[in-house]
Amino acid sequence: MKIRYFAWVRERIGQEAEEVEPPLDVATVADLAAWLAQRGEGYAHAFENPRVVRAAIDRTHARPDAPIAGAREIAFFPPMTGG
Amino acid sequence: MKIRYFAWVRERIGQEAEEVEPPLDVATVADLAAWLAQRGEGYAHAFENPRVVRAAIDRTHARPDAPIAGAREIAFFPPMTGG
Amino acid sequence: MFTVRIQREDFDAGAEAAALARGRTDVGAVVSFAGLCRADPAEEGGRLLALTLEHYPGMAEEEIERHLAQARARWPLAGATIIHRHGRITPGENIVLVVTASAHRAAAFAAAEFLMDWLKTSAPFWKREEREAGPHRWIEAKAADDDAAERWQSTGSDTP
Amino acid sequence: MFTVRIQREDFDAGAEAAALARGRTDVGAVVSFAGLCRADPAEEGGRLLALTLEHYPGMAEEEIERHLAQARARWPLAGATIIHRHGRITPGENIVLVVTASAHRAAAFAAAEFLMDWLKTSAPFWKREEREAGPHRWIEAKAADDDAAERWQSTGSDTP
Repeated sequence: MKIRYFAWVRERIGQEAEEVEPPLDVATVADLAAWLAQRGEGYAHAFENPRVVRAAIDRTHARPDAPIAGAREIAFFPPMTGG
Repeated sequence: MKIRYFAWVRERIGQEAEEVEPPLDVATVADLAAWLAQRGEGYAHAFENPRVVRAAIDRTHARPDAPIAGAREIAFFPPMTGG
Repeated sequence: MFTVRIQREDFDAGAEAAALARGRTDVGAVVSFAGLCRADPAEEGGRLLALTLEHYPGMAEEEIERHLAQARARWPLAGATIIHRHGRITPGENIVLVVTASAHRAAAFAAAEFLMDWLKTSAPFWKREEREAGPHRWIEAKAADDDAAERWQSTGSDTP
Repeated sequence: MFTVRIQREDFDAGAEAAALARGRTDVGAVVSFAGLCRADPAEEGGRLLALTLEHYPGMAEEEIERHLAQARARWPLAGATIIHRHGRITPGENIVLVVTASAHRAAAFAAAEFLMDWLKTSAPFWKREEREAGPHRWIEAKAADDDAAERWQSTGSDTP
Protein backbone atom coordinates (compact mmCIF):
# COMPACT_ATOMS: atom_id res chain seq x y z
CA MET A 1 0.00 0.00 0.00
CA LYS A 2 1.42 3.36 -1.02
CA ILE A 3 1.22 6.20 1.52
CA ARG A 4 1.67 9.82 0.40
CA TYR A 5 2.20 12.89 2.58
CA PHE A 6 1.64 16.55 1.76
CA ALA A 7 2.45 19.99 3.20
CA TRP A 8 3.50 19.98 6.87
CA VAL A 9 2.61 16.31 7.26
CA ARG A 10 5.22 15.60 4.57
CA GLU A 11 7.76 17.94 6.17
CA ARG A 12 7.38 16.42 9.63
CA ILE A 13 7.64 12.85 8.36
CA GLY A 14 10.51 13.80 6.08
CA GLN A 15 9.37 12.04 2.93
CA GLU A 16 6.76 12.37 0.21
CA ALA A 17 5.70 8.76 -0.10
CA GLU A 18 6.48 5.25 1.05
CA GLU A 19 5.27 1.66 0.69
CA VAL A 20 3.96 0.12 3.91
CA GLU A 21 2.37 -3.18 4.92
CA PRO A 22 0.33 -2.51 8.04
CA PRO A 23 -0.82 -5.50 10.14
CA LEU A 24 -4.28 -6.88 9.44
CA ASP A 25 -5.90 -5.28 12.50
CA VAL A 26 -5.23 -1.83 10.95
CA ALA A 27 -8.66 -1.58 9.34
CA THR A 28 -9.54 2.11 9.04
CA VAL A 29 -7.92 5.44 8.14
CA ALA A 30 -7.75 6.27 11.86
CA ASP A 31 -6.11 2.91 12.62
CA LEU A 32 -3.54 3.56 9.89
CA ALA A 33 -2.76 7.05 11.24
CA ALA A 34 -2.30 5.64 14.75
CA TRP A 35 -0.08 2.85 13.44
CA LEU A 36 2.04 5.29 11.41
CA ALA A 37 2.35 7.63 14.43
CA GLN A 38 4.34 4.93 16.22
CA ARG A 39 6.97 4.63 13.51
CA GLY A 40 9.19 7.45 14.80
CA GLU A 41 9.52 11.01 16.06
CA GLY A 42 8.57 12.68 12.76
CA TYR A 43 5.49 10.48 12.40
CA ALA A 44 4.47 11.15 16.03
CA HIS A 45 4.81 14.90 15.37
CA ALA A 46 2.78 14.71 12.15
CA PHE A 47 -0.06 12.83 13.83
CA GLU A 48 0.16 14.53 17.25
CA ASN A 49 -3.33 15.94 16.72
CA PRO A 50 -4.97 13.31 14.51
CA ARG A 51 -8.17 15.34 14.16
CA VAL A 52 -6.44 18.00 12.05
CA VAL A 53 -4.89 15.51 9.64
CA ARG A 54 -7.11 14.73 6.65
CA ALA A 55 -6.90 11.65 4.46
CA ALA A 56 -7.74 10.47 0.97
CA ILE A 57 -8.13 6.89 -0.23
CA ASP A 58 -7.31 6.42 -3.89
CA ARG A 59 -7.58 10.19 -4.46
CA THR A 60 -10.97 10.62 -2.78
CA HIS A 61 -11.45 12.32 0.59
CA ALA A 62 -11.97 9.74 3.32
CA ARG A 63 -13.21 10.00 6.89
CA PRO A 64 -11.28 8.50 9.82
CA ASP A 65 -13.64 5.53 10.03
CA ALA A 66 -13.32 4.66 6.31
CA PRO A 67 -12.04 1.10 5.76
CA ILE A 68 -8.69 0.87 3.99
CA ALA A 69 -9.05 -2.68 2.69
CA GLY A 70 -8.23 -2.82 -1.02
CA ALA A 71 -6.80 0.72 -1.14
CA ARG A 72 -3.83 1.24 -3.45
CA GLU A 73 -2.87 4.75 -2.33
CA ILE A 74 -3.67 6.54 0.92
CA ALA A 75 -2.66 10.17 1.49
CA PHE A 76 -2.41 12.23 4.68
CA PHE A 77 -2.38 16.04 4.65
CA PRO A 78 -3.46 19.16 6.56
CA PRO A 79 -6.80 20.87 5.87
CA MET A 80 -6.74 22.29 2.34
CA THR A 81 -5.83 25.95 1.78
CA GLY A 82 -6.09 26.31 -1.99
CA GLY A 83 -8.22 28.72 -3.96
CA MET B 1 -41.19 72.10 -16.95
CA LYS B 2 -39.51 69.68 -19.33
CA ILE B 3 -41.13 66.27 -19.79
CA ARG B 4 -39.18 63.39 -21.34
CA TYR B 5 -40.53 60.07 -22.58
CA PHE B 6 -38.68 56.79 -23.15
CA ALA B 7 -39.26 53.42 -24.87
CA TRP B 8 -42.93 52.62 -25.62
CA VAL B 9 -44.13 55.64 -23.67
CA ARG B 10 -42.13 57.76 -26.13
CA GLU B 11 -43.42 55.79 -29.13
CA ARG B 12 -47.07 56.07 -28.09
CA ILE B 13 -46.84 59.79 -27.39
CA GLY B 14 -44.83 60.34 -30.56
CA GLN B 15 -42.15 62.60 -29.18
CA GLU B 16 -39.07 62.42 -26.95
CA ALA B 17 -39.60 65.56 -24.92
CA GLU B 18 -41.74 68.64 -24.57
CA GLU B 19 -42.17 71.73 -22.42
CA VAL B 20 -45.46 71.86 -20.49
CA GLU B 21 -47.07 74.20 -17.96
CA PRO B 22 -49.58 72.14 -16.01
CA PRO B 23 -52.20 73.97 -13.89
CA LEU B 24 -51.39 74.56 -10.24
CA ASP B 25 -53.63 71.75 -8.95
CA VAL B 26 -51.33 69.23 -10.69
CA ALA B 27 -49.22 68.57 -7.59
CA THR B 28 -47.81 65.04 -7.85
CA VAL B 29 -46.32 62.68 -10.42
CA ALA B 30 -49.67 60.84 -10.56
CA ASP B 31 -51.52 64.14 -11.11
CA LEU B 32 -49.14 65.00 -13.93
CA ALA B 33 -49.62 61.60 -15.60
CA ALA B 34 -53.42 61.98 -15.38
CA TRP B 35 -53.21 65.51 -16.80
CA LEU B 36 -50.96 64.40 -19.65
CA ALA B 37 -53.27 61.44 -20.42
CA GLN B 38 -56.00 63.91 -21.43
CA ARG B 39 -53.88 65.67 -24.04
CA GLY B 40 -54.67 63.24 -26.87
CA GLU B 41 -54.96 59.70 -28.12
CA GLY B 42 -51.24 58.87 -27.93
CA TYR B 43 -51.02 60.20 -24.38
CA ALA B 44 -54.14 58.25 -23.35
CA HIS B 45 -52.58 55.10 -24.81
CA ALA B 46 -49.24 55.71 -23.04
CA PHE B 47 -50.92 56.20 -19.67
CA GLU B 48 -53.76 53.67 -20.13
CA ASN B 49 -52.37 51.64 -17.25
CA PRO B 50 -50.71 54.29 -15.08
CA ARG B 51 -49.38 51.71 -12.63
CA VAL B 52 -46.89 50.33 -15.17
CA VAL B 53 -45.48 53.74 -16.09
CA ARG B 54 -42.51 54.77 -13.97
CA ALA B 55 -41.28 58.30 -13.41
CA ALA B 56 -38.13 60.19 -12.52
CA ILE B 57 -37.89 63.73 -11.19
CA ASP B 58 -34.65 65.46 -12.10
CA ARG B 59 -33.06 62.09 -12.97
CA THR B 60 -34.04 60.34 -9.74
CA HIS B 61 -36.73 57.64 -9.54
CA ALA B 62 -39.95 59.09 -8.10
CA ARG B 63 -43.09 57.45 -6.74
CA PRO B 64 -46.57 58.47 -7.97
CA ASP B 65 -47.22 60.53 -4.84
CA ALA B 66 -43.96 62.50 -5.15
CA PRO B 67 -44.58 66.30 -5.38
CA ILE B 68 -43.47 67.88 -8.64
CA ALA B 69 -43.09 71.45 -7.36
CA GLY B 70 -39.71 72.87 -8.35
CA ALA B 71 -38.88 70.03 -10.73
CA ARG B 72 -37.00 71.00 -13.89
CA GLU B 73 -37.24 67.69 -15.73
CA ILE B 74 -39.75 64.87 -15.27
CA ALA B 75 -39.48 61.65 -17.23
CA PHE B 76 -42.00 58.86 -17.86
CA PHE B 77 -40.99 55.38 -19.00
CA PRO B 78 -41.80 51.65 -18.73
CA PRO B 79 -40.20 49.40 -16.10
CA MET B 80 -36.46 49.17 -16.81
CA THR B 81 -35.09 46.21 -18.77
CA GLY B 82 -31.37 46.93 -18.88
CA GLY B 83 -28.52 44.77 -17.68
CA MET C 1 -10.35 52.92 -9.21
CA PHE C 2 -14.11 53.22 -9.65
CA THR C 3 -15.52 53.78 -13.13
CA VAL C 4 -18.98 53.96 -14.68
CA ARG C 5 -19.30 54.21 -18.46
CA ILE C 6 -22.33 54.30 -20.73
CA GLN C 7 -21.22 53.79 -24.30
CA ARG C 8 -22.26 52.61 -27.74
CA GLU C 9 -18.94 50.84 -28.40
CA ASP C 10 -18.08 47.30 -27.36
CA PHE C 11 -15.79 46.71 -24.37
CA ASP C 12 -12.99 44.25 -23.56
CA ALA C 13 -14.18 42.51 -20.38
CA GLY C 14 -10.82 40.85 -19.74
CA ALA C 15 -8.83 44.06 -20.13
CA GLU C 16 -11.21 45.92 -17.79
CA ALA C 17 -10.92 43.21 -15.13
CA ALA C 18 -7.13 43.02 -15.42
CA ALA C 19 -6.85 46.80 -15.07
CA LEU C 20 -8.45 46.71 -11.61
CA ALA C 21 -5.72 44.52 -10.13
CA ARG C 22 -2.71 45.71 -12.14
CA GLY C 23 0.19 46.98 -10.06
CA ARG C 24 -1.60 46.32 -6.77
CA THR C 25 -0.96 43.74 -4.06
CA ASP C 26 -4.06 44.44 -1.95
CA VAL C 27 -6.52 42.80 -4.37
CA GLY C 28 -7.16 39.14 -3.65
CA ALA C 29 -10.36 38.68 -5.65
CA VAL C 30 -11.66 40.03 -8.94
CA VAL C 31 -15.20 39.10 -9.95
CA SER C 32 -16.36 39.94 -13.45
CA PHE C 33 -19.87 39.63 -14.84
CA ALA C 34 -20.46 40.03 -18.57
CA GLY C 35 -24.01 40.08 -19.86
CA LEU C 36 -24.38 39.13 -23.54
CA CYS C 37 -27.15 39.27 -26.11
CA ARG C 38 -28.65 35.78 -26.47
CA ALA C 39 -30.67 34.41 -29.37
CA ASP C 40 -32.76 31.52 -28.13
CA PRO C 41 -33.94 29.27 -30.97
CA ALA C 42 -37.55 29.08 -32.16
CA GLU C 43 -39.03 31.94 -30.16
CA GLU C 44 -42.22 33.69 -31.13
CA GLY C 45 -41.57 36.04 -34.03
CA GLY C 46 -38.63 33.98 -35.28
CA ARG C 47 -34.93 34.32 -34.67
CA LEU C 48 -33.70 37.39 -32.78
CA LEU C 49 -31.77 39.66 -35.14
CA ALA C 50 -30.78 42.33 -32.62
CA LEU C 51 -31.64 44.20 -29.47
CA THR C 52 -31.77 47.97 -29.45
CA LEU C 53 -31.04 49.48 -26.06
CA GLU C 54 -32.51 52.89 -25.37
CA HIS C 55 -31.32 54.76 -22.29
CA TYR C 56 -31.90 57.99 -20.39
CA PRO C 57 -28.61 59.86 -20.85
CA GLY C 58 -27.43 61.48 -17.67
CA MET C 59 -29.77 59.57 -15.40
CA ALA C 60 -28.26 56.22 -16.44
CA GLU C 61 -24.80 57.27 -15.23
CA GLU C 62 -26.17 58.91 -12.09
CA GLU C 63 -28.35 55.95 -11.13
CA ILE C 64 -25.47 53.50 -11.53
CA GLU C 65 -23.15 55.81 -9.59
CA ARG C 66 -25.72 55.84 -6.75
CA HIS C 67 -25.76 52.04 -6.59
CA LEU C 68 -21.99 51.91 -6.80
CA ALA C 69 -21.80 54.28 -3.81
CA GLN C 70 -24.16 51.96 -1.92
CA ALA C 71 -22.01 48.95 -2.79
CA ARG C 72 -18.87 50.76 -1.59
CA ALA C 73 -20.59 51.62 1.70
CA ARG C 74 -21.61 48.01 2.16
CA TRP C 75 -18.51 46.06 1.12
CA PRO C 76 -14.78 46.90 1.25
CA LEU C 77 -14.02 47.28 -2.45
CA ALA C 78 -10.61 48.09 -3.90
CA GLY C 79 -12.15 49.01 -7.25
CA ALA C 80 -15.10 48.51 -9.58
CA THR C 81 -15.87 49.07 -13.24
CA ILE C 82 -19.38 49.18 -14.67
CA ILE C 83 -19.98 49.54 -18.39
CA HIS C 84 -23.41 49.48 -20.04
CA ARG C 85 -23.80 49.67 -23.79
CA HIS C 86 -26.66 51.28 -25.68
CA GLY C 87 -27.72 51.18 -29.33
CA ARG C 88 -28.14 48.15 -31.57
CA ILE C 89 -26.55 44.94 -30.31
CA THR C 90 -26.61 41.60 -32.14
CA PRO C 91 -26.63 38.08 -30.63
CA GLY C 92 -23.30 37.11 -29.10
CA GLU C 93 -22.31 40.72 -28.43
CA ASN C 94 -21.61 42.22 -25.00
CA ILE C 95 -24.29 44.33 -23.31
CA VAL C 96 -23.11 44.99 -19.78
CA LEU C 97 -20.01 44.52 -17.63
CA VAL C 98 -19.64 44.67 -13.86
CA VAL C 99 -16.19 44.07 -12.35
CA THR C 100 -15.47 44.26 -8.64
CA ALA C 101 -12.13 43.93 -6.86
CA SER C 102 -11.64 43.34 -3.17
CA ALA C 103 -9.22 41.76 -0.72
CA HIS C 104 -11.60 38.85 -0.22
CA ARG C 105 -13.88 36.87 -2.50
CA ALA C 106 -17.12 37.15 -0.52
CA ALA C 107 -17.17 40.96 -0.85
CA ALA C 108 -16.28 40.88 -4.55
CA PHE C 109 -19.00 38.32 -5.34
CA ALA C 110 -21.68 40.01 -3.23
CA ALA C 111 -20.98 43.50 -4.63
CA ALA C 112 -21.02 42.25 -8.24
CA GLU C 113 -24.37 40.50 -7.74
CA PHE C 114 -25.81 43.50 -5.92
CA LEU C 115 -24.76 45.85 -8.73
CA MET C 116 -26.16 43.56 -11.45
CA ASP C 117 -29.47 43.06 -9.64
CA TRP C 118 -29.93 46.84 -9.33
CA LEU C 119 -28.79 47.51 -12.88
CA LYS C 120 -31.51 45.17 -14.13
CA THR C 121 -34.32 46.82 -12.19
CA SER C 122 -33.39 50.45 -11.78
CA ALA C 123 -30.88 51.65 -14.36
CA PRO C 124 -32.90 53.52 -17.03
CA PHE C 125 -32.33 51.22 -20.02
CA TRP C 126 -34.99 49.60 -22.19
CA LYS C 127 -34.50 46.73 -24.65
CA ARG C 128 -36.41 46.41 -27.89
CA GLU C 129 -36.30 43.17 -29.88
CA GLU C 130 -35.88 42.98 -33.62
CA ARG C 131 -36.94 39.57 -34.96
CA GLU C 132 -37.02 37.85 -38.33
CA ALA C 133 -40.81 37.90 -38.38
CA GLY C 134 -43.26 40.18 -36.64
CA PRO C 135 -43.02 43.75 -35.38
CA HIS C 136 -40.33 45.13 -33.10
CA ARG C 137 -41.28 44.51 -29.50
CA TRP C 138 -40.21 46.03 -26.19
CA ILE C 139 -39.01 43.44 -23.68
CA GLU C 140 -41.14 43.33 -20.56
CA ALA C 141 -39.60 43.62 -17.10
CA LYS C 142 -39.34 40.34 -15.22
CA ALA C 143 -40.77 39.88 -11.74
CA ALA C 144 -37.75 37.64 -11.02
CA ASP C 145 -35.46 40.63 -11.52
CA ASP C 146 -37.44 42.70 -9.03
CA ASP C 147 -37.21 39.85 -6.54
CA ALA C 148 -33.46 39.58 -7.09
CA ALA C 149 -33.00 43.29 -6.40
CA GLU C 150 -35.29 43.27 -3.38
CA ARG C 151 -33.33 40.54 -1.58
CA TRP C 152 -30.69 43.21 -0.87
CA GLN C 153 -33.15 45.40 1.02
CA SER C 154 -33.02 43.43 4.28
CA THR C 155 -30.34 45.04 6.37
CA GLY C 156 -29.64 41.96 8.50
CA SER C 157 -26.98 40.37 6.32
CA ASP C 158 -24.38 41.28 3.74
CA THR C 159 -25.33 38.37 1.52
CA PRO C 160 -28.85 37.57 0.39
CA MET D 1 -16.91 23.51 -23.08
CA PHE D 2 -15.84 22.36 -19.63
CA THR D 3 -12.18 22.49 -18.70
CA VAL D 4 -10.12 21.88 -15.55
CA ARG D 5 -6.41 22.68 -15.60
CA ILE D 6 -3.77 22.44 -12.88
CA GLN D 7 -0.66 24.25 -14.04
CA ARG D 8 2.45 26.08 -12.95
CA GLU D 9 2.15 28.77 -15.64
CA ASP D 10 0.12 31.95 -15.34
CA PHE D 11 -3.23 32.22 -17.13
CA ASP D 12 -5.06 34.97 -19.03
CA ALA D 13 -8.37 35.33 -17.18
CA GLY D 14 -9.91 37.56 -19.84
CA ALA D 15 -9.01 35.23 -22.70
CA GLU D 16 -10.39 32.22 -20.84
CA ALA D 17 -13.68 34.00 -20.13
CA ALA D 18 -14.00 35.25 -23.70
CA ALA D 19 -13.41 31.75 -25.05
CA LEU D 20 -16.49 30.38 -23.25
CA ALA D 21 -18.88 32.68 -25.12
CA ARG D 22 -17.09 32.97 -28.48
CA GLY D 23 -19.18 31.96 -31.47
CA ARG D 24 -22.22 31.12 -29.34
CA THR D 25 -25.57 32.85 -29.01
CA ASP D 26 -26.94 30.79 -26.12
CA VAL D 27 -24.71 32.38 -23.46
CA GLY D 28 -26.25 35.38 -21.72
CA ALA D 29 -23.99 35.54 -18.67
CA VAL D 30 -20.30 34.92 -18.05
CA VAL D 31 -19.06 35.15 -14.47
CA SER D 32 -15.33 35.10 -13.85
CA PHE D 33 -13.57 34.87 -10.51
CA ALA D 34 -9.81 35.43 -10.33
CA GLY D 35 -8.02 34.83 -7.04
CA LEU D 36 -4.72 36.69 -6.66
CA CYS D 37 -1.82 36.58 -4.24
CA ARG D 38 -2.16 39.50 -1.81
CA ALA D 39 0.56 41.09 0.32
CA ASP D 40 -1.06 42.85 3.24
CA PRO D 41 1.21 45.44 4.83
CA ALA D 42 2.87 44.98 8.22
CA GLU D 43 1.92 41.39 8.96
CA GLU D 44 3.79 39.23 11.44
CA GLY D 45 7.05 38.08 9.90
CA GLY D 46 7.27 41.10 7.63
CA ARG D 47 6.21 41.58 4.05
CA LEU D 48 5.03 38.53 2.09
CA LEU D 49 7.57 37.64 -0.59
CA ALA D 50 5.73 34.71 -2.13
CA LEU D 51 3.34 31.84 -1.64
CA THR D 52 4.33 28.33 -2.63
CA LEU D 53 1.37 26.14 -3.54
CA GLU D 54 1.82 22.42 -3.10
CA HIS D 55 -0.81 20.10 -4.57
CA TYR D 56 -1.70 16.44 -4.85
CA PRO D 57 -1.28 15.72 -8.57
CA GLY D 58 -4.07 13.63 -9.95
CA MET D 59 -6.38 14.09 -7.00
CA ALA D 60 -6.47 17.88 -7.53
CA GLU D 61 -7.89 17.48 -11.05
CA GLU D 62 -10.25 14.68 -10.02
CA GLU D 63 -11.59 16.55 -6.99
CA ILE D 64 -12.28 19.69 -9.03
CA GLU D 65 -13.88 17.60 -11.80
CA ARG D 66 -16.20 16.07 -9.17
CA HIS D 67 -17.33 19.50 -8.00
CA LEU D 68 -17.73 20.67 -11.57
CA ALA D 69 -20.00 17.67 -12.22
CA GLN D 70 -22.06 18.65 -9.17
CA ALA D 71 -22.32 22.23 -10.39
CA ARG D 72 -23.48 21.03 -13.83
CA ALA D 73 -26.13 18.84 -12.22
CA ARG D 74 -27.34 21.77 -10.16
CA TRP D 75 -27.33 24.67 -12.61
CA PRO D 76 -27.79 24.83 -16.39
CA LEU D 77 -24.26 25.75 -17.48
CA ALA D 78 -23.17 26.33 -21.07
CA GLY D 79 -19.51 26.05 -20.10
CA ALA D 80 -16.98 26.42 -17.31
CA THR D 81 -13.23 26.78 -16.99
CA ILE D 82 -11.32 26.17 -13.77
CA ILE D 83 -7.58 26.76 -13.56
CA HIS D 84 -5.52 26.41 -10.39
CA ARG D 85 -1.82 27.20 -10.35
CA HIS D 86 0.83 25.53 -8.22
CA GLY D 87 4.44 26.40 -7.44
CA ARG D 88 5.86 29.75 -6.31
CA ILE D 89 3.56 32.74 -6.78
CA THR D 90 4.45 36.33 -5.88
CA PRO D 91 2.11 39.13 -4.71
CA GLY D 92 -0.09 40.45 -7.50
CA GLU D 93 0.06 37.19 -9.47
CA ASN D 94 -2.92 35.00 -10.31
CA ILE D 95 -3.59 31.86 -8.26
CA VAL D 96 -6.96 30.53 -9.34
CA LEU D 97 -9.61 31.15 -12.00
CA VAL D 98 -13.22 30.01 -12.14
CA VAL D 99 -15.32 31.04 -15.14
CA THR D 100 -18.93 29.95 -15.63
CA ALA D 101 -21.21 30.61 -18.60
CA SER D 102 -24.97 30.21 -18.65
CA ALA D 103 -28.06 31.56 -20.33
CA HIS D 104 -28.94 33.48 -17.16
CA ARG D 105 -26.95 35.38 -14.57
CA ALA D 106 -28.29 33.69 -11.42
CA ALA D 107 -26.98 30.28 -12.51
CA ALA D 108 -23.60 31.66 -13.59
CA PHE D 109 -23.10 33.54 -10.31
CA ALA D 110 -24.27 30.65 -8.09
CA ALA D 111 -22.14 28.05 -9.89
CA ALA D 112 -19.01 30.25 -9.74
CA GLU D 113 -19.44 30.82 -6.00
CA PHE D 114 -20.18 27.15 -5.39
CA LEU D 115 -17.04 26.09 -7.27
CA MET D 116 -14.84 28.63 -5.45
CA ASP D 117 -16.20 27.68 -2.03
CA TRP D 118 -15.45 24.01 -2.67
CA LEU D 119 -12.05 24.72 -4.21
CA LYS D 120 -11.07 26.53 -1.02
CA THR D 121 -12.06 23.70 1.31
CA SER D 122 -11.66 20.48 -0.60
CA ALA D 123 -9.24 20.79 -3.53
CA PRO D 124 -5.93 19.32 -2.34
CA PHE D 125 -3.74 22.44 -2.40
CA TRP D 126 -1.69 23.87 0.45
CA LYS D 127 -0.16 27.34 0.66
CA ARG D 128 3.14 28.08 2.36
CA GLU D 129 4.15 31.67 3.05
CA GLU D 130 7.61 33.06 2.45
CA ARG D 131 8.14 36.31 4.38
CA GLU D 132 10.95 38.86 4.72
CA ALA D 133 11.58 37.80 8.31
CA GLY D 134 10.87 34.57 10.09
CA PRO D 135 10.55 30.98 8.91
CA HIS D 136 8.34 29.76 6.10
CA ARG D 137 4.88 29.01 7.44
CA TRP D 138 1.97 26.92 6.21
CA ILE D 139 -1.27 28.89 6.01
CA GLU D 140 -3.97 27.52 8.27
CA ALA D 141 -7.42 26.66 6.98
CA LYS D 142 -10.09 29.19 7.85
CA ALA D 143 -13.36 28.26 9.56
CA ALA D 144 -15.06 30.91 7.39
CA ASP D 145 -14.14 28.90 4.29
CA ASP D 146 -15.69 25.74 5.73
CA ASP D 147 -18.83 27.72 6.53
CA ALA D 148 -18.93 29.10 2.99
CA ALA D 149 -18.71 25.61 1.52
CA GLU D 150 -21.27 24.14 3.91
CA ARG D 151 -23.97 26.64 3.00
CA TRP D 152 -24.37 24.68 -0.27
CA GLN D 153 -25.26 21.49 1.56
CA SER D 154 -28.90 22.43 2.20
CA THR D 155 -30.87 21.04 -0.69
CA GLY D 156 -33.80 23.42 -0.31
CA SER D 157 -32.53 26.22 -2.52
CA ASP D 158 -30.18 26.78 -5.40
CA THR D 159 -28.70 29.88 -3.82
CA PRO D 160 -27.27 30.00 -0.32
